[in-house]
Amino acid sequence: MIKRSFFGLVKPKLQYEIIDEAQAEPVSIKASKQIMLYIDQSLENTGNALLKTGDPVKAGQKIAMTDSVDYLLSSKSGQISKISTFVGIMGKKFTSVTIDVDSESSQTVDESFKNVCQTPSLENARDFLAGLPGQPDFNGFFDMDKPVKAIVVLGVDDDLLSTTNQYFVKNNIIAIKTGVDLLCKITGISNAILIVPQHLEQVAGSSGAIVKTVDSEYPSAHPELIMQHILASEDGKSKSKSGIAFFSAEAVCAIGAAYNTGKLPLEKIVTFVSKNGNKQLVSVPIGTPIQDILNKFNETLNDGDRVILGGPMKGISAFSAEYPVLPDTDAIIIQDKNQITERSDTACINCGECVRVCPANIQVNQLIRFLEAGQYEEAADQNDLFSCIECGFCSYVCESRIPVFQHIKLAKHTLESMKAAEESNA
Amino acid sequence: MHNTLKLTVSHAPFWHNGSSISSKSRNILLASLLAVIPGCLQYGPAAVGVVTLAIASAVIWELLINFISRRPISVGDGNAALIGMMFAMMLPATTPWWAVVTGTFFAVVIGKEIFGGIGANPFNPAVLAMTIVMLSWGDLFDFNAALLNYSFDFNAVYPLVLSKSFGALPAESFVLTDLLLGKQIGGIGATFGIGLIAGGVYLMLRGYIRWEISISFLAGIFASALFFNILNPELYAGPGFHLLTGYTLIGAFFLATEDSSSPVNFIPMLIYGLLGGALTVMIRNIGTHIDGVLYAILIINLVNPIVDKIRPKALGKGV
Amino acid sequence: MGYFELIIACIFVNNILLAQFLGNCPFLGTSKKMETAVGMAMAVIFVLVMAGTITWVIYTFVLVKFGLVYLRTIAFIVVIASLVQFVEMFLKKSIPALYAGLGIFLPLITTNCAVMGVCVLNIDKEFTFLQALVASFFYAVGFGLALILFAGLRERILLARVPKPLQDTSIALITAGMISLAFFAFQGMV
Amino acid sequence: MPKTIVQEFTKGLWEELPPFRLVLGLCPVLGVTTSMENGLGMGIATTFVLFGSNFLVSMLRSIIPQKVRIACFIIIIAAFVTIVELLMQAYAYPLYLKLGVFIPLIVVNCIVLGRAEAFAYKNKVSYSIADGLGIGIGFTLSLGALGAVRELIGNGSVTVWGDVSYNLLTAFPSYQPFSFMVQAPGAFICLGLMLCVINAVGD
Amino acid sequence: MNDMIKMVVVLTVLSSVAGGVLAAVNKGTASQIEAQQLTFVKGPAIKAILAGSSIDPIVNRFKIADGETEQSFFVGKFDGKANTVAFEGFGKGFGGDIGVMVGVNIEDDKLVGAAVTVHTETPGLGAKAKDDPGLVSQFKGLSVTDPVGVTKDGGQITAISGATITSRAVCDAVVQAMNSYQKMKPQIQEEIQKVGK
Ligand SMILES: Cc1cc2nc3c(=O)[nH]c(=O)nc-3n(C[C@H](O)[C@H](O)[C@H](O)COP(=O)(O)O)c2cc1C
Ligand SMILES: Cc1cc2nc3c(=O)[nH]c(=O)nc-3n(C[C@H](O)[C@H](O)[C@H](O)COP(=O)(O)O)c2cc1C
Ligand SMILES: Cc1cc2nc3c(=O)[nH]c(=O)nc-3n(C[C@H](O)[C@H](O)[C@H](O)COP(=O)(O)O)c2cc1C
Ligand SMILES: Cc1cc2nc3c(=O)[nH]c(=O)nc-3n(C[C@H](O)[C@H](O)[C@H](O)CO)c2cc1C
Ligand code: SF4
Ligand code: SF4
Ligand code: SF4
Ligand code: SF4
Ligand code: FES
Repeated sequence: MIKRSFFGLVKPKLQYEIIDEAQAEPVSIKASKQIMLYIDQSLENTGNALLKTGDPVKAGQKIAMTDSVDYLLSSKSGQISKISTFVGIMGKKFTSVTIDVDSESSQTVDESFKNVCQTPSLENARDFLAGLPGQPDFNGFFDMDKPVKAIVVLGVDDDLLSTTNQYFVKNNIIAIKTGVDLLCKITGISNAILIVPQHLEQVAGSSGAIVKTVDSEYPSAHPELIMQHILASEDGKSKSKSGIAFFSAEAVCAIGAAYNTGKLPLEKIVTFVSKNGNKQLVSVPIGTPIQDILNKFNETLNDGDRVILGGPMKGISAFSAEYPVLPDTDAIIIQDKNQITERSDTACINCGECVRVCPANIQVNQLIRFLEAGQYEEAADQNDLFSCIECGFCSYVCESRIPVFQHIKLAKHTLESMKAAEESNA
Repeated sequence: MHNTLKLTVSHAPFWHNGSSISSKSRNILLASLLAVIPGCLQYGPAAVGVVTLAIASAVIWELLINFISRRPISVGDGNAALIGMMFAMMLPATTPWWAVVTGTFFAVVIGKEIFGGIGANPFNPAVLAMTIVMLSWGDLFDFNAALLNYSFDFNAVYPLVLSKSFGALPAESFVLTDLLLGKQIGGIGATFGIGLIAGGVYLMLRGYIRWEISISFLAGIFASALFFNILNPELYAGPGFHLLTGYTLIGAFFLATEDSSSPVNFIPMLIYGLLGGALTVMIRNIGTHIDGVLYAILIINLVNPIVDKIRPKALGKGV
Repeated sequence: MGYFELIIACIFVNNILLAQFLGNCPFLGTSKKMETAVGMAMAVIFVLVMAGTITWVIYTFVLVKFGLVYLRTIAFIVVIASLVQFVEMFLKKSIPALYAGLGIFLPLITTNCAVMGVCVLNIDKEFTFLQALVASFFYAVGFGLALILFAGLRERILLARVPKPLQDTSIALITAGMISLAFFAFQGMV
Repeated sequence: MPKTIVQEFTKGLWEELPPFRLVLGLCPVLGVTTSMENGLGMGIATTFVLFGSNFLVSMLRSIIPQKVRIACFIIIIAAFVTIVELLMQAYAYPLYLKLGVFIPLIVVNCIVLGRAEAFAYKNKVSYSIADGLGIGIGFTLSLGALGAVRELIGNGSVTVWGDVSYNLLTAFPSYQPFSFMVQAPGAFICLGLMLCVINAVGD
Repeated sequence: MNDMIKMVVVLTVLSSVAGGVLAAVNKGTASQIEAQQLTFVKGPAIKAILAGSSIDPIVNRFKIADGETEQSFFVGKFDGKANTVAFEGFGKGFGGDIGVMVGVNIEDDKLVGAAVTVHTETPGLGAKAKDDPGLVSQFKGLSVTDPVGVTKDGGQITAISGATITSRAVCDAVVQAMNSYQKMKPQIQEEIQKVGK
């Protein structure tokens, strides 16, 4: 954990992790006995669920509970042993699907993608590739109101400690090139931009895309800021999110590989950070429980420890070590109980630290007063709630240790669901 | 998911820079010692008594209020102790116990707790309490009379009284280096200039106070004192005198910078400080009060919510 | 007293609200939100300038002349009340935009001690017509300034964790007291 | 539920006790309560006006046209205020000097006009008198209490009326009055704290 | 139309009745009010200064015109002689004008006493000038030609602590009174003879 520097006069600087020359190759972790997939869909009525306990699944098969466009891909073949629903962050409902994995020798592979991979298109990308590592999102291309004008490939990690995407730029630039070319082909967009940290600018040159660099201080690799600072200078007015499709470097590699080989790559590269701060890249099948990774590194968990999926600033914490690696899990961080700073419910003391660090120029000190009082609409009208890019910096520096970021997310979520409710009533 | 391991589940971010209210209070208390210890050496055990009583009574008032309002005990954050210390720094060493206790009551209870505790006070609690006790028991805080029984190796007249009554000439009898070294009478923690400056610089460098406020406050004093001095050099003392006498330094580094009652944006901080400095000199030169710092700080606290509305455009809200 | 001193005295030193205690009901009633505070401030400036001068004229040229000084109170309140009515009707018809802004505050002004108080003070202090005009305007400005500064603080206090029995009027009064204390800063400046 | 005359009277002493429950008429409350005597005097003057205007407004309520009712109330109130002003000058001159501008200001006191409009114009004479007296006496007691507290702490004495007074300094000679209480800011803060106590008790 | 007429009639009748009643009350109280003003504003001060007079100074008063204004003088009789007058001077204090009643023995032109009549000073500070004899007692025995001032300004009067401004104003008031006394002495002597008889 990075502490306040002795001289607090200057803004705190949080540096992104830099993948170094001597970085070890990812440690490969074999599929364990079970994998688990968390699907962002709830099963209201088990009767018409697409899958049932006991169903066999093949590696690469689409796993979804309903007919909506969202799905995951099973990384292994096996048999569904359990389906359950649970409530996650902000009251969202999830379904977890547990699959008992077949032995290595008896793996079977779903062939439906192989049949379409000869004719790459946006439609079959959306139908088969959204569950790839890096979770590529193709839905934006189908929104006719906001035509996509540029593809941006993030060869940077947008949270601290993770080196996952940099790994692909550094070691797999050819795969990125393949992926970018394919994406350009199926979308008909010629404008592809690759964002990389400064130290990888050289390497990135051979990708064929336009290369842009971001500096090494958090949160400059945040997509919103990339849009503001790097892309806006390109094209003056386009400050809104519309018109740009973001893909992670890992996703681009996976897309390229999928079309080239007809096989869906379902191994996720994850930056694993142990309690004592050691970092190691691992390659695991999507759905592997975190416990398997812990076992590999002989890491033991005790009561009160914290398991974080994603980076230290924006990740989520898991309630159990059985939590699986998901397509967008770039990092897994284990914190010992005594590394955790307790949050408090002290009021804001107006120290102003949050205002100084906020990359979106939000008056967080005022905002938090409205949020704590539950006045979300006023917070949005008068204090720019929706300008927040969710970097978490304000909570990181808060002297009162207020969970500012959590309040912000809760407020945004509440307002958005109120708006959605209104619209569906209208 | 059926194991019994209880992991900590919480919200992002999972890192924190380690800052806390109590470490801030601790550091400010430390920095204030640089001025308070020399003050205690100068005024002897009575000063130590006033300081300890002020801190202790401030903490006890806060505890009492915590109990009465059935809220969590908040003395641990050190803010009550800090308020007590700030209040004591302004007092003469001869202040009777009941005036100290009444003062800390107004600071902690009326100044802060009834607004909802830390961070909610619209005015600096210590300054508020000081003006209230000064209004009520003026003669206790008339430094000339209060410190009559001490004998010093320097001119034991409160410098601001001289300049108020007799203009700039007697003010010139004070050598600036003497003033810096605390060779003047005044509040326990308000006279040792070097200590206050060192403490202030320490706090600015460590980021515990917003340097913009302190620096612009001093700049405001300097500029307006110079203006008056040029206008009428016989009547109005120069900037050096105003910078090093009365509550100027404690005001600039320890009082005006109180978090809750001061702005956080850059331009507002400058306006806030400059206005405070200018008002201080105006009150000293043409108002009734002997020292202007306290009232100037109350006025800038008052305009703080309005000036702090000057702020940069949020992301995506610009033109 | 020169006009500059008069102005400073009216706005700061003898602030009608904080030093003379006049106009407290609208002060507490319209300071919860900045918008209403600004509206009330404008309305008071508008009415007070008219009321201050008209009552001065009536006092000097009617009441004094005919020995009816004892009718001062009744004459002044009638003038103020009808003035407010008249202004309201006039604005409604002629300047609807301004009426929309000030309209709801106008009836409150009839029972605003500050307005009546300034009219009486103008007479008690034996001001000339011009002094009465200047004083009325700047007393009103002082009222508006205090009101707006108060609204700034109150907007923040409304969001703070004020203990239950102190909420609203109680804490507002205490804050007003602190503002009045802060205004002691200007004492003796004129 | 219709109230009895007694209830109309007693409501002014607690349920609608001004200025604590009905937060109106604050200017005299803050301005004159530097002593108990001033507070009581102001309260009695206001009670007289309240009584008179409630009585007359209620009596004339069938004659007073709806449209010009406010003008009529104001004339009635102003007449009573002037009478009080003149009577005080004639028979209680020292008090008149202390209350100063606040006596003519009874005419704009929100309580008086408020009672005329909200109560007397709609109710029988007997009820209106009970209402006026109740509110007036409640107001007097509040002002007296506030005056007593401020005077005791801020001046070390309490003057009930004329020479009837209590001097704290005889019992505690070393007490130095906390004169903040009798100054302007002390008025607001003292009233605010009393309101807090009343709220806390009321709950 | 009926409404309109009713409105006008009611308002007119109400106003006239109110006016009439007030005129009556005003008339009935006028003399009492004047007496009260003298008794309570000036009375205590006069009584304090001219304590022991064998005649009532408030009854035995006369007025002398000074330019546009008139100044009242109150006469005290001691040892059978009407030899002392009390009259008022004004100075500008912290909160406004301060009136000071000054008593002068016309035989030796010395001050027999002074007392504050009206002021708007702060309770506990400037208001002490009236309540506390410490300040005004210092004037007793001064000659009308003596310069008067607070010690801070080089004079002989010790100011009330914390209220120099008030003290200065009281001195100014005394000086003003002494000046007008010197100016009007001939008329005063003339008028006082009448009272003496
Ligand atoms: C004037 C002054 C200078 C100080 N300088 C240092 C310093 O240079 N380095 C240091 O570690 N502590 C220094 N300290 C002590 C710190 O204030 C404090 O004890 C230490 O930083 C622990 O505080 P923390 O928990 O907030 O980091 C200094 C204290 C004072 C009063
Ligand atoms: C909270 C509190 C407030 C007090 N306020 C005063 C005061 O305002 N003035 C005063 O003279 N004594 C005040 N006292 C005085 C003491 O009760 C006691 O009378 C005084 O200290 C006697 O000291 P002395 O006679 O040695 O000066 C206060 C006591 C307490 C507990
Ligand atoms: C609230 C307040 C009320 C004051 N009232 C008076 C007053 O009534 N008379 C006065 O001379 N000075 C008054 N002053 C002015 C100060 O006490 C001023 O410092 C004093 O007059 C300067 O003289 P000193 O040298 O006697 O202290 C008041 C000041 C304040 C803050
Ligand atoms: C230089 C400085 C002076 C401060 N003075 C005060 C003060 O007088 N009263 C107070 O309540 N807090 C004061 N604070 C505390 C601060 O604003 C904040 O509330 C604390 O950091 C919380 O302990 C001060 C802080 C700083 C940096
Ligand atoms: S982290 Fe806590 S608050 Fe958030 S969803 Fe999970 S249980 Fe609820
Ligand atoms: S999370 Fe906090 S610091 Fe980051 S943009 Fe939002 S408000 Fe600003
Ligand atoms: S960092 Fe926390 S305590 Fe400081 S101003 Fe921001 S929200 Fe308030
Ligand atoms: S973020 Fe704050 S308000 Fe929200 S659940 Fe946590 S403690 Fe409660
Ligand atoms: S009593 Fe209501 S404004 Fe003064």
